[in-house]
Amino acid sequence: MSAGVGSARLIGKRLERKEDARLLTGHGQFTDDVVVPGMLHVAFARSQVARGRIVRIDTEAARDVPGVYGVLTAEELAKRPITMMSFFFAPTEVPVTPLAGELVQYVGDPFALVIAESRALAEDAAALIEVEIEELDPVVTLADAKAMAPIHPGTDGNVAAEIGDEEPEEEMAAVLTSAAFRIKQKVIHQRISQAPMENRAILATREGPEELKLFITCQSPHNIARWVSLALGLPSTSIRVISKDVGGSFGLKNTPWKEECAVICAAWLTGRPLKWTEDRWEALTASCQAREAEMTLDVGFDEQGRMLASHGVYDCNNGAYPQGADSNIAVHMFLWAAYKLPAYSFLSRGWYSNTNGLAAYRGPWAMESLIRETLLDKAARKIGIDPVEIRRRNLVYLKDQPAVSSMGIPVDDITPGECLDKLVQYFDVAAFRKEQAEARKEGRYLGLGMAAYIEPTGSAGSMAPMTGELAQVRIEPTGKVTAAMSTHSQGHGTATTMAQCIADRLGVPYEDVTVFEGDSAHGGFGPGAAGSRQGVIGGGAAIRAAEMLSDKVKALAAHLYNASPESVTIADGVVHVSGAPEMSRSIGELAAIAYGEPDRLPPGLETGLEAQFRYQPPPMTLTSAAHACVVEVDADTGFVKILRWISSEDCGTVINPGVVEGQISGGLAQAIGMVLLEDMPYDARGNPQAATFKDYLLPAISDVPMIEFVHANTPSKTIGGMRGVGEGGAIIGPPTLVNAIADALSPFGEIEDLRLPLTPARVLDVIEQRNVSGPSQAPAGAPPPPAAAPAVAAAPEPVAAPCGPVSIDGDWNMVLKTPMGPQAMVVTFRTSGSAVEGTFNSPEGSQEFAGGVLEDGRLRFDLKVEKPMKITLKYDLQFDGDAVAGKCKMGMFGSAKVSGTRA
Amino acid sequence: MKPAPFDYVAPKTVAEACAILSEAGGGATVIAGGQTLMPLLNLRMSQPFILVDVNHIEGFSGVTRVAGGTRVAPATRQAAALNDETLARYVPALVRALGHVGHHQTRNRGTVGGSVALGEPAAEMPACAVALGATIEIASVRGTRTLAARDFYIGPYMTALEPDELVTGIVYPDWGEGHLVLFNELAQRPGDFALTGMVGALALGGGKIARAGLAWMAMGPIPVAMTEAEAALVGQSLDAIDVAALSELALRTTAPFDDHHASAEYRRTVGKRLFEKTLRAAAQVKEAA
Amino acid sequence: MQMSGEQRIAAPRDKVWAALNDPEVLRQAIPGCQSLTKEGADSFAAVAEIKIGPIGARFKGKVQLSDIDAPNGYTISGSGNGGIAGSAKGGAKVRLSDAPGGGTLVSYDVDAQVGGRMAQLGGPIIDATAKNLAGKFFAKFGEVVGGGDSPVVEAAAAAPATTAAPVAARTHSAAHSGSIWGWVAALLMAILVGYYLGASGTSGGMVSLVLALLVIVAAAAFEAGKRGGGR
Amino acid sequence: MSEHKVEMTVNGARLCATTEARTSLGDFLRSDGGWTGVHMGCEHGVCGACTVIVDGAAVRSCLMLAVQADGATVTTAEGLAAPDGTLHPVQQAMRENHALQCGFCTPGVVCTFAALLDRNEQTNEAELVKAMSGHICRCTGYQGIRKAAKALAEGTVGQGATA
Repeated sequence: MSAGVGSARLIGKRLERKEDARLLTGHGQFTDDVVVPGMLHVAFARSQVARGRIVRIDTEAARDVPGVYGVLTAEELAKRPITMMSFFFAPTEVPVTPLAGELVQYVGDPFALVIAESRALAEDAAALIEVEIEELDPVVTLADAKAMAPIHPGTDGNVAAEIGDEEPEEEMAAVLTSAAFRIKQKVIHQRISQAPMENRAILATREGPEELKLFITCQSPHNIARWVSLALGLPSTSIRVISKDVGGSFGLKNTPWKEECAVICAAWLTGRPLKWTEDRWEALTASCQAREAEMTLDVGFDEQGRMLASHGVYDCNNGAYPQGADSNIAVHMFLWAAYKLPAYSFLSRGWYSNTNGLAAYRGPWAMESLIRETLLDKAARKIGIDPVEIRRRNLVYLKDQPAVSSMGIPVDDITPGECLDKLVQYFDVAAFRKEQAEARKEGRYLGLGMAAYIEPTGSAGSMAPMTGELAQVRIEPTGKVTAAMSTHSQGHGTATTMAQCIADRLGVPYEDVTVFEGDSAHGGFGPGAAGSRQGVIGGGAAIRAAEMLSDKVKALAAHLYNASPESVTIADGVVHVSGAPEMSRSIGELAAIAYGEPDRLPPGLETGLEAQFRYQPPPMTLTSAAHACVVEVDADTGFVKILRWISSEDCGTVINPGVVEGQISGGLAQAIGMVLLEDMPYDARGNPQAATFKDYLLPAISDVPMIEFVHANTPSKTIGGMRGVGEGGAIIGPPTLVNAIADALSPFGEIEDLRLPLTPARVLDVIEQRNVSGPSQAPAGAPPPPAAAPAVAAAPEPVAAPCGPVSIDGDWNMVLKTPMGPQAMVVTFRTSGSAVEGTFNSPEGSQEFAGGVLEDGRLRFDLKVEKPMKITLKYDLQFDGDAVAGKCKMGMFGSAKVSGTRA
Repeated sequence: MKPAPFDYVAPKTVAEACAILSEAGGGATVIAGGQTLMPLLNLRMSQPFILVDVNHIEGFSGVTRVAGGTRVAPATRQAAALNDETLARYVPALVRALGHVGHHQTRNRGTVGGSVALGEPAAEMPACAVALGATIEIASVRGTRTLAARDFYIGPYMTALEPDELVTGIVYPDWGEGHLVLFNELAQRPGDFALTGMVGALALGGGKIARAGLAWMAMGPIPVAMTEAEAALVGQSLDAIDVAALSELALRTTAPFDDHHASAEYRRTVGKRLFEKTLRAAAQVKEAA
Repeated sequence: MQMSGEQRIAAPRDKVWAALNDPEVLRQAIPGCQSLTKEGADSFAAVAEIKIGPIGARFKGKVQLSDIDAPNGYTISGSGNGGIAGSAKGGAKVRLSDAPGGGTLVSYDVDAQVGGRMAQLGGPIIDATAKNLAGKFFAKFGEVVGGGDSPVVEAAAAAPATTAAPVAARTHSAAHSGSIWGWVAALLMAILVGYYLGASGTSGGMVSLVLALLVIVAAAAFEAGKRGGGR
Repeated sequence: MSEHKVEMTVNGARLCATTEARTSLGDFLRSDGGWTGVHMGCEHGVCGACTVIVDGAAVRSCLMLAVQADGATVTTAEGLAAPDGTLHPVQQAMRENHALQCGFCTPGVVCTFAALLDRNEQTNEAELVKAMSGHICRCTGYQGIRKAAKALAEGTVGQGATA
């Protein structure tokens, strides 16, 4: 396996994890384990209806319970205002308040908070709160959202975010219709609960008027500190966030949401330390959830099975209060990035509904791999070529690079084809086909599934929270090495991998390195685990900082022993001067000098032995992989047994194989759950139907086979050469498994529409070619009435100019509905005649434009944007008095709606 | 997820326990293993005023031989029953089923009597009691009575047990040396409740089936006895039975539910196959012997 | 859930009518009733303790009546609130008529919804259990009103196969189980009794609404046991 | 609501406190005993994170009342390692094989394995894996746990990681 850069001694070793001695002996520190003097406990009163208007809340009985300290409703909590924001620190389009005031928008929506001496007492009191709610018809499914009136007052529809164009443009439509083969795939993806084993938890303590300390289970204490500081508008208040051990997150704990914010505000108002630990019923009822989406993909192939063009339509259920309104543009960005496809167009929309808000889940854009790779297998069967061959003909191999994807993504340094080739070298497909044929004679149905993909990892610099990572490394006077990292582990083992990088580069024993993280008071800002980034960026930072520190040690040693720095080496914590073994000194001895005897230091060398480096990596580093799995389907019961699973991945330099394989395997287990077991259905009234782990089925040990690994690693272009592996398993796993099941079922028929999970009953639907699975609980795809689809179509036709000349000079408050939710900006127009120039001001900064043309109140101009990527935005606006509306054509992203009023 | 407040008592005798249940007038709930009750308490779906712990009642644990059968005391741990030699010899079907009850950790605490008394229609213990024709011993301040398991179950979690009554034992009748055990269960994960399943016993005499006891799991609001199939089996010789016809009879008494794990149609379709597969296997076992 | 069906009560219509209009009869017949309070001219509240196996909750109930066409029928709507356990609300169209060959025919169309934990933990078992309990209720009701003559319920109309043999088959023996009647009656009390004290000119059919509500509540709660998790 | 004086031996130490009848053993161990290695993951008996050893048997501490454990001997993950810090073979096997990531389900897993092995050293791999079906791990895909079970059954603990 590739150890990557240099003569690695520790990078690449399967070392035991630093965290494990603590965790195995029950000495981890999870948020609920923390107790502070005077601490009180919180429980919430929650809505039992999915949508309704609160008429009356009676908290008197609850307040009278002995041991109850107080009961807060939205009105009382509002005395400590908080502005809840998306993961991108952008204000939410729909205001989100910690407690429901006027409207409840989902089952479990908290409307009151009880503070008591124990959790049990708080629950006793919460049960006594009487609420009268005028129930309204809930919007539950995507079909409901398209057909029904907006759930949020003041919005013009249930569209939370949208991008793209309804219909493929003419030339593309022509290509699709004239293609030799036209294959369509539809995926209906169920709703998933991230279900970390540790539920959400927070302990908020206000320490005097100027200090706020939070113990919270999260993905980055630095990110939480930043988010809370902005949300509370308390730059002058010292906010410290501590999160030592976290029991998994998988995207759920990116930002504090309603309950956490309620506890923070309540702690601020009462001045008492407040703890809330979410129980599993709350977690499965009222935590944010993920994935629920529908996508159709349409691809035209030529006679040889080469792709000509494609159009995709994606809709996802954002729920009522998503952690960022999302139409999931990434699905389309990466759908074909690894494939040679001349042209792709799409429509992508996120919809509001009276269900739990959408949050991230391991590989949030994973739909792209699922629908693409299952469609390719379907195509292979229809066209009559081998599934491996159809990929070989369309994948972008190293020899084809650098290339630019049909979505304008620079494609370089990816190896999905090479991974696939290594995979089929390892797995004898021909032999399997023989075995499969034999088995079918005995009525045993084996299936082989393969899939290939690439994944953007280690992303930094394109979005506000996505920064580089900081490593601060020091050799203590004792000679031990400590590092403060901006990374954070929810099980990732960063304290282990970062220590390996540092020890490797510094030349000290792994045992001598301690990494501190999980406290916003240590290290610098980092967004933590989000987008398979810490190994790549944190690892690079740790390596470079260690190298800088190593140079400092060498400079000191060279000075002390009148040697040249080049002649100094460090190994196992001992500094050697070549050719002078008698001069070898422990690194500790040098440290003592560096800290305590300034006179002996060379001129210009600062005392102490410390170094820090913030690594700003390339905007993204791509990881590639190809997986295969073998299943047996029981034709009598529809049960699926996974017999083998092989991962052939290129994750660059492997810091610790145990950690890397652990990340991939964990993602694959979640993939198996998504395909076979996990489901969070809602009934027609919007009640989540899997409120316990008896109904929400997580994969057990019997569901996951031993994974075989074929490491096909090539170092990336980052410091250290790592590539991210955090999410990959959950992205490539589902299509791999679905393809294997579809292959096993091929004697019976196709899985026409792929509805997840593939329960035994749904598998029997295919085997018996009849409806065994019964009435589907999923959305009945009712076509939305035109009025309810205020999509791109809503862009204004040029209308007759209002009477008199239009003056648009001055400031306008405008909102652009981008794929990442609405972006607010202030635009200043300056006209001279019909020529218009102006300035855009947004939180991201300011930008000038010129060359605009104003005719009859219709303004058209181009805005050239550099970040997150080079793109020209073509604005087409119609002014009407003090109002403006129109659209912005965003290159290959299609059009987005713009609206605004005079400031 | 903390229980509502309740009082706790741990009587040492049946009389003591019955007196408490009687005084409580329906406000008491009995806890034995608690492996189903505790989740209900934590979820506040069960809110008794008094919890009566029967684990300390004299003679409430253990397996004994009685006239014509084997008696299991109600608070006998499932783990203990699973490894009990008397049960292995006289009630092998129960032991087969016990291996599928929950998990190692819950069997260490869960009891046979608790599961029988609760009447979960998808669980193994109630189905065994119905299939094997067990008798349930019941006590209250009004005296004692026995009830056939087949008259005990009324609906999901609904039994003929009065609020003041206590299950004091379950007697499984002998099925005779060399009787055949039928057990098959389909669950998505080990320890999950069955999507469908069956348990039963066939007593043989003179090469013919002398007695048949069969019941379904998860095929109706109660553990459903396959009365028609049982009747049809008696008097037949194993190698001559028409398995397909029997499975039709076996399905007649079922009324499975739709839920998001499996449809009623799935339960019927696969239950039928499970039944046929199990019976064919049993027949072959006999032929081989 | 939706449930419709009809039931012959082995008693003349006036007797059924009278029995169902005699709060005293109901008060005696219904265990578990904890309180009855008049909240307004035609609005009453009742509290009852519902318990089935280990599962139970304290329910508060209310009812309103509309489209009264005494003694032929009416529409009734009501709700029962079991606090943290959840709530049930719904309505029923009810008709009374003389049954051919004697007795009274009570026909009902129920449409009710359940909310809260019961709705989450209850699952689709609710419908089947509702019909199951409907049979049990009418068996017992017939026994009380008809003086021991205990008719077997006819399977509810337009019902899925879930009302097949064992359900109906068990109805009769169920009738002899005091506890079942007790719990059925308890929510009957919870939601219904208040009404009797205030309204005039009513009929027996409303029982089926209340029944339906209880049924939902109870059924969901049953299933909660299954869904609760442990074994 | 009744309160009860409960006394038990936890990890060799006496734990005596008065608690409400409704307090689960798990909550009691955490709040009254300070044994926070007991993790409450679902409180309805499915996830297995709260598993502890009561009188030699692995049980769910969320499905047992503290008052029911009066007089019992309880061992949690904190009580398995030797006083000098030497890991219990189960802990060592899991460490060598990366059998954990976030570590939340881990104390329960450790208790189940330890209870089985301490009762019968001959416990085989299949039995350990079967018992593991009573635990949910959301992180690892159970790879390291399977390897640890194998190492424990084959007595190869201490010989380093299985690749």
